[in-house]
Amino acid sequence: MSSQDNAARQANTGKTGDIVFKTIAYAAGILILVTLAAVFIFLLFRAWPLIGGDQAANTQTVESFTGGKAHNFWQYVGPLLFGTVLVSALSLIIAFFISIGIALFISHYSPKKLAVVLSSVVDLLAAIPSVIYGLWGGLILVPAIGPFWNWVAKYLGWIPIFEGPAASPARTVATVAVVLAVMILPIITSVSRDIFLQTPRLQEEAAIGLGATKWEMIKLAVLPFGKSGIISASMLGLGRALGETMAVLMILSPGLTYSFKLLQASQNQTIAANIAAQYPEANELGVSTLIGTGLVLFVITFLVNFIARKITEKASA
Amino acid sequence: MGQRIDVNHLNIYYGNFLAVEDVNINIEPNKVTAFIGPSGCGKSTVLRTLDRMHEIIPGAHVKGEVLLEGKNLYDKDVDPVSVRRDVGMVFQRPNPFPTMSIRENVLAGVRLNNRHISKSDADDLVEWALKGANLWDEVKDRLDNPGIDLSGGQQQRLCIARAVAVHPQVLLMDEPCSALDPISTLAVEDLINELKGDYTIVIVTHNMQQAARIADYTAFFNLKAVGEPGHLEYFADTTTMFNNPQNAEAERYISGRFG
Amino acid sequence: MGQRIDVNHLNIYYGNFLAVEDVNINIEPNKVTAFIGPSGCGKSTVLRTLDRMHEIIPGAHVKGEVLLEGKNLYDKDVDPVSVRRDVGMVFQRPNPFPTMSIRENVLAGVRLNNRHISKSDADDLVEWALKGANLWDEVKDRLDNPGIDLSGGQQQRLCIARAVAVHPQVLLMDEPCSALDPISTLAVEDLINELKGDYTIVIVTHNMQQAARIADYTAFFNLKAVGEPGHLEYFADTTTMFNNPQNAEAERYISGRFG
Amino acid sequence: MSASNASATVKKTGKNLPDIDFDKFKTTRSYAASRKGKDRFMNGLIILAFIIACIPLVSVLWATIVNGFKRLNLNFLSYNMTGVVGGNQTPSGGYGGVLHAIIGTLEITLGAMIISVPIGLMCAVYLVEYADRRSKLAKSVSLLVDVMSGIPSIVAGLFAFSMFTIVAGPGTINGFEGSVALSLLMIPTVVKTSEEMLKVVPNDLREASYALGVSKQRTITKIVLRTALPGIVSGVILAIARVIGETAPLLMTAGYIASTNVNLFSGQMTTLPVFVYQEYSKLSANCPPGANGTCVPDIPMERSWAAALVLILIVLILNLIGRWVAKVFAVKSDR
Amino acid sequence: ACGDNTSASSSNNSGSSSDTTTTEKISGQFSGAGASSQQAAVEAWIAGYESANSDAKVAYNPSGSGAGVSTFLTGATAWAGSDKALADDEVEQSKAVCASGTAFDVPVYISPIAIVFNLKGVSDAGKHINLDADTAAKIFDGKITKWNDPAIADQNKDLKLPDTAITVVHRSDKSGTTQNFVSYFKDVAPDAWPYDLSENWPNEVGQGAKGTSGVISTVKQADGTIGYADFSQVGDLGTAAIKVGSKYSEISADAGSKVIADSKLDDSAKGENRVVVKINHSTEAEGAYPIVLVSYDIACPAYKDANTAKFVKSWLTYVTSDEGQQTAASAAGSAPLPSSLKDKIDASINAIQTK
Ligand SMILES: Nc1ncnc2c1ncn2[C@@H]1O[C@H](COP(=O)(O)OP(=O)(O)OP(=O)(O)O)[C@@H](O)[C@H]1O
Ligand SMILES: Nc1ncnc2c1ncn2[C@@H]1O[C@H](COP(=O)(O)OP(=O)(O)OP(=O)(O)O)[C@@H](O)[C@H]1O
Ligand SMILES: [Mg+2]
Ligand SMILES: [Mg+2]
Ligand SMILES: O=P([O-])([O-])[O-]
Repeated sequence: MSSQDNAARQANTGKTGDIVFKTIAYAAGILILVTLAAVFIFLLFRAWPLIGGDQAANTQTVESFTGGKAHNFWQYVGPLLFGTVLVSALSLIIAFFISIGIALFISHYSPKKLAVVLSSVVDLLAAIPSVIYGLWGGLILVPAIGPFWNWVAKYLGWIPIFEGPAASPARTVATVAVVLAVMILPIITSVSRDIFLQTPRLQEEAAIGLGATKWEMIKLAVLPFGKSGIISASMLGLGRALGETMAVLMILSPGLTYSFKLLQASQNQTIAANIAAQYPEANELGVSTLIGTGLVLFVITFLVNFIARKITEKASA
Repeated sequence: MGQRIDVNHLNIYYGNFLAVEDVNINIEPNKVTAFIGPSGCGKSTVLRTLDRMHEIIPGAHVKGEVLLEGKNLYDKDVDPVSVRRDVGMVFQRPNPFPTMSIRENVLAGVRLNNRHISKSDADDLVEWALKGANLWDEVKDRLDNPGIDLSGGQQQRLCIARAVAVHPQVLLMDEPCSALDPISTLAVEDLINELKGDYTIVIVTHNMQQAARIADYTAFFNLKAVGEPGHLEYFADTTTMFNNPQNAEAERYISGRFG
Repeated sequence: MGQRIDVNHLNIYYGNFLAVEDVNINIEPNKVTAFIGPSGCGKSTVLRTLDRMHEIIPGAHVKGEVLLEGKNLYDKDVDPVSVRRDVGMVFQRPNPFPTMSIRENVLAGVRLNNRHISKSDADDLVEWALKGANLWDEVKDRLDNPGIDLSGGQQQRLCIARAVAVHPQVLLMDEPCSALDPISTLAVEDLINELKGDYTIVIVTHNMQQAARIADYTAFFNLKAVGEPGHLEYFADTTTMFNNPQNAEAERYISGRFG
Repeated sequence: MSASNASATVKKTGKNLPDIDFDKFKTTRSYAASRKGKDRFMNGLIILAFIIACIPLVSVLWATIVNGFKRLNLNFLSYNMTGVVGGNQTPSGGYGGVLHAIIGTLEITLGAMIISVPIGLMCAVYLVEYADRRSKLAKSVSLLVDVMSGIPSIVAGLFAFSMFTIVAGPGTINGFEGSVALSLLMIPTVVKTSEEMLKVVPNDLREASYALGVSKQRTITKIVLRTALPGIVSGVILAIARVIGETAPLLMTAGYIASTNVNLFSGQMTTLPVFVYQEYSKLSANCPPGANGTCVPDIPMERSWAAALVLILIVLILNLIGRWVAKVFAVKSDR
Repeated sequence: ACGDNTSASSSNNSGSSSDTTTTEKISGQFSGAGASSQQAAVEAWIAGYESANSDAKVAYNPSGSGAGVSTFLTGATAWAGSDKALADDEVEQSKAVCASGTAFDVPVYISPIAIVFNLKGVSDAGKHINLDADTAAKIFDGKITKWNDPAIADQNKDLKLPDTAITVVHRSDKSGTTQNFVSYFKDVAPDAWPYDLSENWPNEVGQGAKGTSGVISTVKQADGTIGYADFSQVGDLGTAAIKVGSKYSEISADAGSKVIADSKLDDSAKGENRVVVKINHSTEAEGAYPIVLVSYDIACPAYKDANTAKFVKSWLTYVTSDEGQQTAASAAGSAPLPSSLKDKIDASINAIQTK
C-alpha cells in the first residue's frame, strides 16, 4: 500500500491548472465589465453629436422624425420612454401570475409524464422568435382580440385606462402588452419552474408532515425557496419586454404621447421599435439621435435591474 | 388520547420496485413502538406510509390497509392533509424552514391550523415546545434568528419542537436522534416518555439501546437479500424482543449488539 | 505510516464569531483519537481545521498552528490541496457524487486527481474499499448503478469506501456512523481498527460506547455557555477518560451516559 | 379529538413548562374547510393559468403550422431565392426557398454560441466558485450581467455594426458581425442560467471532492460542472433559443441576400428570421396580367410562414438534442 | 453552389441580344442597398441580369433608402436605391467615395401609389370610389370622419355609403411612399394640407403601421379603413380613382407613367448628370394618375475599381432598358419609364468611366 501512497503524494496537485482556470474565470468576469463599458462608451460616442454637435441640425432632425411635434432630444425621447415602460410593465403584470401558476403546475401539480411534455412545450415557446410573434400578433391576434377590447371599453370604460372607443383594428398598447406577455411568459415560467423543482424535498416534507395542504406546502417551502429565482426570472422577462423590437414594430400603431389610453391607437411607442422603424431611413444625425434614445433605454434597463437587484438583496438578507 | 394503528397486508412500491412486502402490525395507542432492522430494510418506508408521506415521492404507492382507530387512511374519502395533522413526523435529517426564524419554525404547523393566535399564547407554545425538545436554553435569546443557523443537532431538536407544537395524536420519528449528542438524545427520550401518555409514538432507530430504553413494543424488519423487498420479521413487546426473542433472525441481529 | 498531529493554540472563527477557543492537542500517529462533547461545542469545526476543510466556508479562518509531522499546515507555502490528499475525511451526511456510479464514486479520489490506474487495479481497489466499508456484498452486482440510489446507510458506507480508497495518512471522520445501523457500524469500527495500523484516525462521535470501543485517546470538548466559544475541556487516553476522568465536567458528561 | 385534556398531563414535568391549552390552537371545522377550499381554489387558479396561457400558445403554433405547411416541402428547403421573380414558378418547380437562410442561421448562431458559451460559463464559474460575494468586482459583474440581459437586441445590433465599422471598415456587413451582436444577447442568459445551476449544486459535493485532495479546478470541472451539466445545457439551449430568432440586430449586421453564402466572415448572410420579416414586408408578389396559373400572388406571405415554421422546427430539434443530452447525462440527486 | 436555382429567365422577354452582353464580360460579386419599394423589381432585374452575365453575382439589401444612401456613401456598395433624390450635402459627401466627380441619380422605378380602403358593401363588392385631391387630403387629415360625409357622397352618387367612421391608416416609419403621397396633397390641395413635406406622417390621425405590408394588413383588418400603398400591393382592396382635370382617373401602371411623361426635370438639383424628376401632380393629361413614387438608382461617375464601374454601367443600362423596365413591370407592376426621359438617362449612364 505504501508504494501507492507515494504515488498519491507525488501526483501533481493541479496547482498550475488551478491558477490558469482561476485566471480565465476572473478574465471572463472582467470581460463582462469591459463589454458593457464598450457598449456604453460606443453609444455615448455615437450619440455625442446630440450634445456636442450643431444644435440647429439636431432640432431639425428631431423635427423631421416627429413632423415638428418635438424640437429637442428630450421632448422626443420622453414619450418613447414612457411608452416603453408602460408596455413592458403591463406585459409583466399580465405574465407574472400566469407564469408562476404554470411553473407550479409543471413542478408540483401535473403528473410527471405530463410535466415533461409541458416543460418541453414551454421551452419551445420560449424559443419562438419575436418575428413570429409579430406575424401572429399582427395578423391573427389583432382581429381576434378586437371584440374583447370593445367589451372592455364598454363595461370598464369608466376606468380611465380603458377609455373607449377601442381602436379598430386593435393595434394598441393593450394588444401589444398581451403579445409581449405571451412572449415573456415562457421565460419566466421556465426559469421559475427550474427553481421550483430544486426545492429541497426535505423542506417540502417538513411542510407536508405538519399537515399542510399542497398550496400551504408551496407557500411554506417552494415559494420562499424560489423567491430570488422568481424575481430574477421576472427580470429576465422584463428585460426581454423592454428591449422587444419586432413584435411591437409589427403590431403597434405608434404615437408620441404620454397617454394611458391602452385601448386607443397611436398613443405610445417603444424606444426599441422606434429605432427599428426609423433607422432604415435615417441619415447620419438621425442615427445619432436614435442611438441617443438607445442609450436612454440602456440607462433605464440599468436602473430597473439595479432596483430589482436591491429588492432581491433585501429579500434574501 | 393517542390512537391505535393497525396495518394489514401492506405492500409498498417505489414505481415498480416492491420495497416492503406484506407488513401486518398493530400499533398500540399511548405506547412507544420502535422499528429496528438493518439499513435498507424499509423502516423509513413503512413509517412514512403511516401518515401517507410517501405519496409525495412520485411513483410511490401502497397496497393494503393502514387503519387509524379502525379508519383506513387509504380510503378514497380520506384527506391526506387531515391525516398528517393528526400524525406528526420528525425526519432523519433536520429540515427547519430556512426562511423562518426559530420562533416561526416552531409555530409553522400551528399557524396552518389557526391563523389567529395571540402573541402570548404563541410565546407560551414556543417555550413549551422548545423546552420539551431541550433547546430552550440554547436559543431563548435568539428566537428571531434563522433556524437554519443552528448546528445540526440543534436543528433536529428544533424540528422535534416544531412537530410536537401541533400536538398530534400520533408521532412518527425517523431516527430523530441520529444527529444528536447523548444529552440532547436523553432529553428527547424523556420527552418521548412524557408524550406517550397522550400520543401514540412510532420511532425508527438504529440504536437498540434506545429502543430497549423507550419502546414498549419493538418491530424488527429484515431483508432476505439485497434487491429483495424488506418485510416485518418479528414483532414483540420490547422485553421479549431483547431478552427472549422467539425469532432466530431477530436474535442474531440483536446479539450483534454492543455497548 | 500514519502521521502525528500537534495542534497549538488554535482559535477558529466563522467571520467574527469565535467558534472554538485555544485548542491544544497532540494526536498520536497510528492511534484512534475520538472527539466527544455536546452538540454545538465545535467538534466538527476542529476536525475540519485538521485538513483545512473549513477554508471553503467563506469567512472561516483560524489562528494558531496545526503541525502535521512537525510541519504547520497553515504555513504560507503549504498547498491545502496536498494537505487534503494526505488527510482524508468522511462527513456527517453521506455525500456520494450524484453523477457517478458506485464504482466511480469509490475511484473518484484517484480519478479526479488525474492519476491513471489500470482496469484491474481499479477493480481491486474498488473491491478492497467496498469490502472494508462492508458494502461489497450489497452492491457488487450493481457497481455501475448510481451511488445516489442507495439507502442512507449504504450511501455513508460508500463515502467511507471512497475516502479510504485514496490511502490517506490521516483519516478524519465526522460522525461517520450516525446514519448507520449496528451491523454496518460494527463493520466500520472493525475497519477503523484495521486501518489504524497504517493511518492516524480522528473520529467525532456522539456515541460514547463507540468512543470507548475504538479510541485510544478521547478528547472532550465543551461549551461554557451558549454563544460562548467551545473549547477542549479534557484530553486523556480512553481508559482514563471513561473509567477515571480527572475532570469534573467530563465526568458529569460521561456519567450521563446510557446503554 | 383528544387534545383538550392534554394540558393537564403535559404540564406535570419538572421542566417548568408553561401551561398550554392546546384548544386555543385547534383548528375549527370551518377553518379547515376554508383551508381546503383555498387549496382547491389555488389548484383551480393554477390550472386556469395554464389554460389561459395555452390559448395564445396553441394559437401561435397552430397559425404557424397551418400557414407554414402549405409551402414547406423539399423544394423549399433545398433552394435559395436566386432567380425567383415575382410570383412566378422557378424552373425547379418551386417558388424559392430558405436553404441560404437555414445555413446563415446555423452559422451565425453557432458563431454566437462559440463566443458566448465559454465566456458566459466561465463568468458564472467566477461568480459562484471564485468571487467573494461581497467584493466590489463580484457585485458589479453580477449586476452588470443583469443589466446586460436588458440590452435591447437592436442596440446590440448597433453596437456590432459600429464596432465592425471601426475595425473592418465602414459599411462592413457579414455573418460574423451578426454573431457578435447575438453573443452580446446570449452571454447574460448563459451566465444567469449557469449561475443558478451552479448554485444549486450541493456544497456537500464540493466538500467531498476537496476532502479527497482534489484541486479546485478539478473539483469545479469534474464535479460541479458535471453535476450542473444538464441544467447548463438546458440554459444554453434557452439562450440559443432566445437569439436564434433575433431579427432587428441581424437586419443591420448580417444583412440580406438572396443567394447562399457559406462564408461567415465575408459577405451578407440571410437568416431565417430576417427572411421571415423580408417576405412579410413584401406581402404579395405581382402576377402580370398574362401570367399563367402557376403564378402565386400570395407567395411571399406563404414563404414567410413556411420559413417561420422551419425556424420553429429548428428550435424544436435543438431542444430535443438538448433534452437528449440532459437525459443521457442526467444527474440524480436526492435533493 | 448548393442548390442555387438556375436563374429563371424572365418569361416573356428572352431577347438575348440585348446590349448588356455585347462588349465585355462582367464577373464578380456586386452589391447594392436601399429602397425597399424597389425590392421586387430589383429581384427580377438581378435574375435577368445574371442570366445574361452568368459570372456576375449581384445582391441587393432592401434596408431602406436612408441606410442605402449612407452605405453607398461609405463605399461599401456599388450603387444605392433611393426613393428620393440625393440631398445637396450627400452629393458633396460622395466626393469621398467616387473616384472622381460626384454621385448622380437616375430614375429606375416608377410606381403609382394607390389610395386603398376597406368598406363593407363597397370594397368587398369590388367597387371603387372617386375622390378629388381636396377630399382625400381632408380625409387623411381627419377633417372628414364618416364615410357618408357629403364631400365623399357627392362624388360617388352611385354608391350607398354607410355611416361608418373612417380610420386612416398611414405609414409609421419614415417612408418615400409617404413623402410622394403627401407631396400630391401639398401641390394640388395646399389649403387642405397644411403640413411641411416630410417622409414622416405629419398628423395624429388614425393608425400608423410599419411598412407597406403593415398598412395593407391593417386596412384589411377592419371595416372603414383607408390608407395608401404601392399599387403592386393592393390585392383585392378597394382603390380610389383620383380626379384629374374633370375626370376621375383609375389607377394603373400606364396611368402612372403618363404623369411622369408630363413632368419636367428638377433643374435645381446640384451636380453633374443628375436626372431628378419634378412630378407634375397637377397634370391634366388624359388618363394620367397623378400620385406616383419615383425611385432612383444612385451611382458614381467613376469608381476606384474599374470592374465595379463596368458593372454599374452595364447594370444601369440593363435596368433602364426597355427589357429591364418590362421585367420590372411584370414582376412588380411598376410603370415603365417614359421615353421622354430615356435620352437624359442614357447620357448620364454613359458618362460612367470604365477605364
Ligand atoms: N425514493 C426512493 N426511490 C426508490 N427506492 C427507494 C427510495 N427510497 C428508498 N428506496 C429503497 O427502498 C428500500 C428501503 O429503503 P428505506 O430508506 O426505507 O430503508 P431504511 O430501513 O430506512 O434504511 P436506513 O436505515 O438506511 O435509513 C431500499 O432498498 C431503498 O433503496
Ligand atoms: N458555517 C457556519 N457558520 C457560522 N457558524 C457556524 C457554522 N458552522 C457551525 N457554526 C457554529 O459553530 C459552533 C460549533 O459548531 P459545530 O458544528 O462544530 O458543532 P458540533 O460540536 O459538531 O455539533 P454537532 O454535534 O451538532 O454536529 C456552533 O455554535 C455553530 O452554531
Ligand atoms: Mg431510513
Ligand atoms: Mg458536528
Ligand atoms: O419604400 P418606402 O419604405 O420608403 O416606402
